[in-house]
Amino acid sequence: MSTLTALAQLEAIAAGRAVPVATVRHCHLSETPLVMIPLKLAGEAAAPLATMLGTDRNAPTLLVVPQPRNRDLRFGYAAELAKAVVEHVEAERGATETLEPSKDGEERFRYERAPQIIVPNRGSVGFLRLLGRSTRFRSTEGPWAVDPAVPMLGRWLTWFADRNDRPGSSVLLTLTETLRMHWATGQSSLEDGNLGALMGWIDPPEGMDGPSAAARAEDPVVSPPAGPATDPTFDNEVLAPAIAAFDESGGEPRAEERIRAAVASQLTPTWDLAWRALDLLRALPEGASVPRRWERDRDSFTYFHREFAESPPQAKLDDAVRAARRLHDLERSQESYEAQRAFDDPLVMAEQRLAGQAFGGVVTEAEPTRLDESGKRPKLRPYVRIRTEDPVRLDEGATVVNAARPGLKGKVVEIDGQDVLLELTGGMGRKLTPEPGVVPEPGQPVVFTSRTADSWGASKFPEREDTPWTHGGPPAEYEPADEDATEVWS
Amino acid sequence: MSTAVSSPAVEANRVVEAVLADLAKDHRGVVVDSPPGAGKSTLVVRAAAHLARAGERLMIVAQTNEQVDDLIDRIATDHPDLTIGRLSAAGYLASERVTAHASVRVALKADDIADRTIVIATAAKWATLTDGSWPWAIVDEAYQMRSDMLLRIAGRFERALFVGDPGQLDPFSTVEVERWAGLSWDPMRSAVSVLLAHNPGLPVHRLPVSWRLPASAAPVVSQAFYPFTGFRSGTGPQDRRLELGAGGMGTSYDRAVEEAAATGWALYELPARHTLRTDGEAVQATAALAVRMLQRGPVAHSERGEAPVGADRIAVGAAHRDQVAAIRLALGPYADDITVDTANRLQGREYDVTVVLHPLSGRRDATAFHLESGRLCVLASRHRHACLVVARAGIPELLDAHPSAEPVRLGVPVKFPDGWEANQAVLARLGEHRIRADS
Amino acid sequence: MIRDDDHTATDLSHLRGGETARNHDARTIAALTANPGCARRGVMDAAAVDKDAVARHLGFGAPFGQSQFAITRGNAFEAQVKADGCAELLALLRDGLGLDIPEVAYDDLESVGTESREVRHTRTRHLMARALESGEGTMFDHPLLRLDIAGQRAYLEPDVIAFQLGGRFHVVEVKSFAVVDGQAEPEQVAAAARQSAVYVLALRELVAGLGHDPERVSHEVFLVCPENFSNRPTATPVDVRPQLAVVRRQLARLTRAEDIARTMPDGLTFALDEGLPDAVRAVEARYAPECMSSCEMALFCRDEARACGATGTLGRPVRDELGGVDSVVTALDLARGVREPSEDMAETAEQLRVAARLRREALASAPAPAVPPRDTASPLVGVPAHGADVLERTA
Amino acid sequence: MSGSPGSSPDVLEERIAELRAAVRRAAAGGDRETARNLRAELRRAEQAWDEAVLGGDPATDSPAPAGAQGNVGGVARGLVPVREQVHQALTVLGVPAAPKLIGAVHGAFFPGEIPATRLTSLRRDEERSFRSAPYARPYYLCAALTADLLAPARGLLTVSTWPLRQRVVGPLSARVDFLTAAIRVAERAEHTDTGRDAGVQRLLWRFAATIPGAAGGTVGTDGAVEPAVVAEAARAELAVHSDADGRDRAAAARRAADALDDAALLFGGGLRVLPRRTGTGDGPGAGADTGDNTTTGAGASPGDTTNRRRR
Repeated sequence: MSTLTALAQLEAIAAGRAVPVATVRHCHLSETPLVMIPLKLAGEAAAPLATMLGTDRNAPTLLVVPQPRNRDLRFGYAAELAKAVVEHVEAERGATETLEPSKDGEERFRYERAPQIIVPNRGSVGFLRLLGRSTRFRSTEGPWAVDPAVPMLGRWLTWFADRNDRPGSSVLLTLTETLRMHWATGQSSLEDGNLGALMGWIDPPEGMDGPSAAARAEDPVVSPPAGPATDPTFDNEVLAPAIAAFDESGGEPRAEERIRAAVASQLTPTWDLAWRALDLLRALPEGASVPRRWERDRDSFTYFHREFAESPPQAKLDDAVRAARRLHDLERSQESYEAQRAFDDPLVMAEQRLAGQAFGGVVTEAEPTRLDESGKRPKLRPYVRIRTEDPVRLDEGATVVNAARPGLKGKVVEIDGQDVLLELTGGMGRKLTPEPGVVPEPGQPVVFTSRTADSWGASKFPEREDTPWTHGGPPAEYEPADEDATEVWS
Repeated sequence: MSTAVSSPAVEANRVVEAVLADLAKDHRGVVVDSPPGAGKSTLVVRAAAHLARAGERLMIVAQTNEQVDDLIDRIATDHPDLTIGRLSAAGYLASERVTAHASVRVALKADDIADRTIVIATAAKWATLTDGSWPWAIVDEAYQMRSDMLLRIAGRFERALFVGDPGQLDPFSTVEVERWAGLSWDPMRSAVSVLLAHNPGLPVHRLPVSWRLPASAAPVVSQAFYPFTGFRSGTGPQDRRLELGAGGMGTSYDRAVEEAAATGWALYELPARHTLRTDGEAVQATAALAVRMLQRGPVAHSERGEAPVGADRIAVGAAHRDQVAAIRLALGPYADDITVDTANRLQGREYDVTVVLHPLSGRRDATAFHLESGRLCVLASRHRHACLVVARAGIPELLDAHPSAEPVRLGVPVKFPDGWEANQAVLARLGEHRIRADS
Repeated sequence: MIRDDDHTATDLSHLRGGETARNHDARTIAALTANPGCARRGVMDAAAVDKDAVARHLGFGAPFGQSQFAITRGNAFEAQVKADGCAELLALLRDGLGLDIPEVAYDDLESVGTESREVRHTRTRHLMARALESGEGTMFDHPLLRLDIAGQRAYLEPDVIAFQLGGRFHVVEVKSFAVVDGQAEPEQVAAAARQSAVYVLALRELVAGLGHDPERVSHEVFLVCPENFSNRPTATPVDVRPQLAVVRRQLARLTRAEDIARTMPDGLTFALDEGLPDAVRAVEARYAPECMSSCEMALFCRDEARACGATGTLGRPVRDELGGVDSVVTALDLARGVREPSEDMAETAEQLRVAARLRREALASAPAPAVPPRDTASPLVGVPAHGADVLERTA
Repeated sequence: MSGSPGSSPDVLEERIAELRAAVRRAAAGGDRETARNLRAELRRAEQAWDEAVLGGDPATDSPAPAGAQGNVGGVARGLVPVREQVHQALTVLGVPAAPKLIGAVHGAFFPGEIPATRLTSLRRDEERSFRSAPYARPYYLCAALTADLLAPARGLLTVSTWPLRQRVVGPLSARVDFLTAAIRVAERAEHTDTGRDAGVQRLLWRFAATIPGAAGGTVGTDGAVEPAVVAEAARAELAVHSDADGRDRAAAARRAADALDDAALLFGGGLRVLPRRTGTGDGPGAGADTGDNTTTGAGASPGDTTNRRRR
């Protein structure tokens, strides 16, 4: 939260509809994303009730468990869901690029594309994660055998959910969070968590404004929640009688049909909203760093896909080394994601300017050929004076880079009221005169920031089998246990 | 058995002896909890010399370059016969405190100082080493080190002494991840907490006496932040005195300075108001109090004798970096000599007088950040003589309105003290030393 | 129901205006302790006003309600854990805490042959007294406890078990949310911890009243939940000391409600009549979005706060960023520079003006894209057409 | 009112959607009366839709009796009266038992199921019958009595012909009876050679899971529980508790015999409020327990009903 976003929210109230807080799209959007809207049975950890999914907005697939407490029906559903997800994964691979071999001579590949799943909200991610956890250890043989697709589903869902933890990853996106990154509404973050209300502010239906559209979206009878939880009155008044009738009829198709119809009525509005939200996001121009981040997603996908057959299911818990590595990766991703967004988007950079960590203004004076001759050899050190209205909170000597061209580096020499004098130190070529057009000229608007885009290098960690005594020593290897296969599914 | 309560020095020494004795036993690790100013560095220096003289090569892990240099200076001064190697990263410029000692050699690579009895570096530097092993390590400020850092350096030593202050700020991360909550090896927990979770049998000692905090401060800090362990002041009420050499003009600043000099505490209270973090009035008052203290020619009388309190013995602390920047600006030329910093950076440092901008001053709502007990603990325990706190009125009401209703994660040990309780306790005490700002 | 003969000096029951008092239970008491300094809620709670009925009468009924699937699951799990003299719980306690084999005594404190709370409470006291003195008894189901809430006596009928181990009592709370790989939803655990803290407090008062050390009721409670995706129970210890401290402090604060009530106009009550809106508005609220999850009045207060353009409706972090400015209009005027800030707002105003300028500049540099036209083909709501593509069977 | 079988599916769908919305609003608003009426109307509309769209056959659509999960066991439900079924199960168990256990035992060893809904009212029916014509039946299904207050223990059923000490429950009795039940079930499984039946296995598992040593060595082969092992383990633990429990029960039974009239002996005396107060306002247990509170008897006013919260 910043004053800038707070102000945007006030503007949204005044305008009666959402206002932008980003000028570019900061996530990748696939041509054919798999939109998934899962529902679960209330009171259970991860008992699926239904999922509406598909890559074609006009042809959703509806999977329903007519009696969520029946194990066979649940696993039948899981197998169907698995087929849909795995099919999407396989379809979204594209050609395989061969990259330069790694330093130790290993061959490296990258798939041209990667799958993308879109869900309505954070709760859906949590649910998919639990669904992944509850299916990936299932045995495909023995007395409790399940369809081979079921554990595959579990492993893929786990990969998607883990990837979602990573700042800047786009393989599993939640619509509420993605929309909030690009628009501010006149309601609190709590209310923005309701996809219908959020979309009501961003894109109110004809004849309505943001507040009235949001109010309508808060009535669960008119606007079903986006899941994974269903509305209690729907459960009590519609779903429960339908399931009871299904039980009584001994699983008659038409009783099942009634359940499907009831569940579809809860999912269809969200389905439509989700595609509409994607339209809105797609209309934004893509941020400059988005392809680079998507490349990391493709790398992760390529690796996971290629190793899939040879690897065991992901562990239930990270061991000490895995946890430390993962945290390190996440922190590095976070750092570079934040920096990249600011360089991609002047509205995000404005946050840094407001905080005094960056400043923008117009060049008033420039000495593009100034040399520093104090050392053995003269160095090119142009001076640039910038007039800014920003509240600069930088110390003299601070290192800054140009927002438009991060290669251009400089040092704050002095700050005198609204004037900042910079000494440029790098990114101007190797000669003693700068490349033409590199040193900003008087009259030119510029932005410099003290936050750089360079991410710190990867750190070293011990091998798993070298886990030190301070952390309990090497952990035991995972052995598949009957318990994992039998574990009653809620 | 003596009937009287033993003197602080005797009591403290008994604990140190016990720690040194434990080093000779078969424990893989020994933990020493040290409240503010309880002689942690002294213990590290003593333990280092003790181990070195027993013929052990040892490594010392500190958290910042500043701390590394401080330790080098102290060890080299007290024990000039011990050879010391300082491992450093490429951009490091050896400070005078380091270069002044002939026994110290600075190197980028461990191989270049393999002959040294003691090798010191920051944790980050140690983590770049992939081989080499020392029979002993001393890990300083171990509660401020994250457990993932310990994981990366633990392969370098066989046994270790961990020293730190459990009451100060916990390590933090820039990402919010819950997946490890409750795991005994959660990488976000402190090194000590993970160490003890996996090695519950390790001896844990507590240094019982704060040599820094005066008799006026030790009980407050002890009750608020160390409710279950506690400590006492090494000096009595008469041992420390802050005299003001110059007269005042009767302003509220003067009265606050006088109250602090006389009692060790002052709460400079501004009228209640909700403000931005960089509340101009509060920033102004904080800077003015520091300057006024200096102008009043303070002289510190203590067990160390009599000494004038210069600008270098005064520090100003705040919660946020923008507050620090604003206060520096308000101090003008004084900012060159008076230390102004955030709680995070003031950890482990000591001054005669501190001026603190209360983290909750002017806030409409209290967040977990502002309620974190460690933050207030650091700010309220840096001084040898007096601490002046600047705050807007209304903090008790603010606290009342924000009962802590934090989510609870299974398996995560409850953090004590609760920041909310600690804040109430400190405020109750400060309320007795309140000076209202002139309006 | 709070019995009328239990009135004390700080009674605010007249504020109910003859309406039925709300029955306090651990959940409502725990909710009291999460009150963010709201006078309205404080007074209504202290007077045991049925806030749900009030909100409904005002046309802002709270959308709280539970799915029968969740209720059924909760009841079934609890019944299962407690079945056959708590056989499953016993197995957990034996495995996890090394409870001795002879320790199997089970007393159902509800079995007194009457619904009377006094009788049941007396029996609870009696058996607890015996247990404290002789160590007799292991599991005590359905204790009926008492706690003073703002000077009024409230009965608590926890579905918990007080369990004695080594001379100390522990509260055992059965909840039906899952513990997966040792982790559970932190909000749900927090709610359970707050409720348990209320029971611990009430048990401690009972123990102290019997002349024993209240510390014999442990701050460590046991949360019994389904493990992973099964119905197998698992017990996890939870340290409720922080929650205890908050509950204690907040209960002590409740008596202040009396002072607030005194400022209400004479004769005003929360009776469900035409005077209700005035009565409710007479006591100031402190709305924050968090209220939505804990207070039945939240929708009314939100509407009120929005109507007067309070920045608090956007959430605490937003309000915090706006410094002291409470009103949306004022903040916007300051940002646009059309209002001269008072001295105390000068800094906020400056910050807002800079923010407004930076937003303007940034947006000017990259105009927002046109919103694509709505796909008119897809209907927004309604019962889907049966037999359409949507229903194409795949499962 | 629409919803008549003649309406078109489209009209019906619209009607169903309206009714669903209306029911949900009424339920959410706490208006139970309206919700009930609307709900009935909704069911009619849904029925009509089924018929119109799916070509329903009303004859096969009549709601089956509650509790039917497909007709397990299939035979002649209703031929054996419920009280007879319960008696059979209790005779196998030989100890006071809760409806759930009774149902499980009956399901494991006898054909047919006991409808769960009938069990809740059973004890009340039996009491009414006894009071109108005492001892007219050969046995009554009656309450277990708590050892201290001689009040009816919640949720436990016994048989009137059992010795009183078997029908009284003290603090240890829940465990003792559970272990005894385990032994008796295991023995019956062995005698009748039904140990491998699915229903019996489920029942045995339930016991084995919470008796130390009862599941030992059985898991991993074919996952089955051995009746003999269960019985053995239960006997071992029972030996720890049975003496103390026996003493408690015998003493309480003596007190009950002295203090209670016939009806109270079967259905509980103590402080139970009967349609007319029968002078048993203070049971012996309560008499000993004045504590600091003298309002014990007064508390039993009929109006003071609880309003228990259920999760």
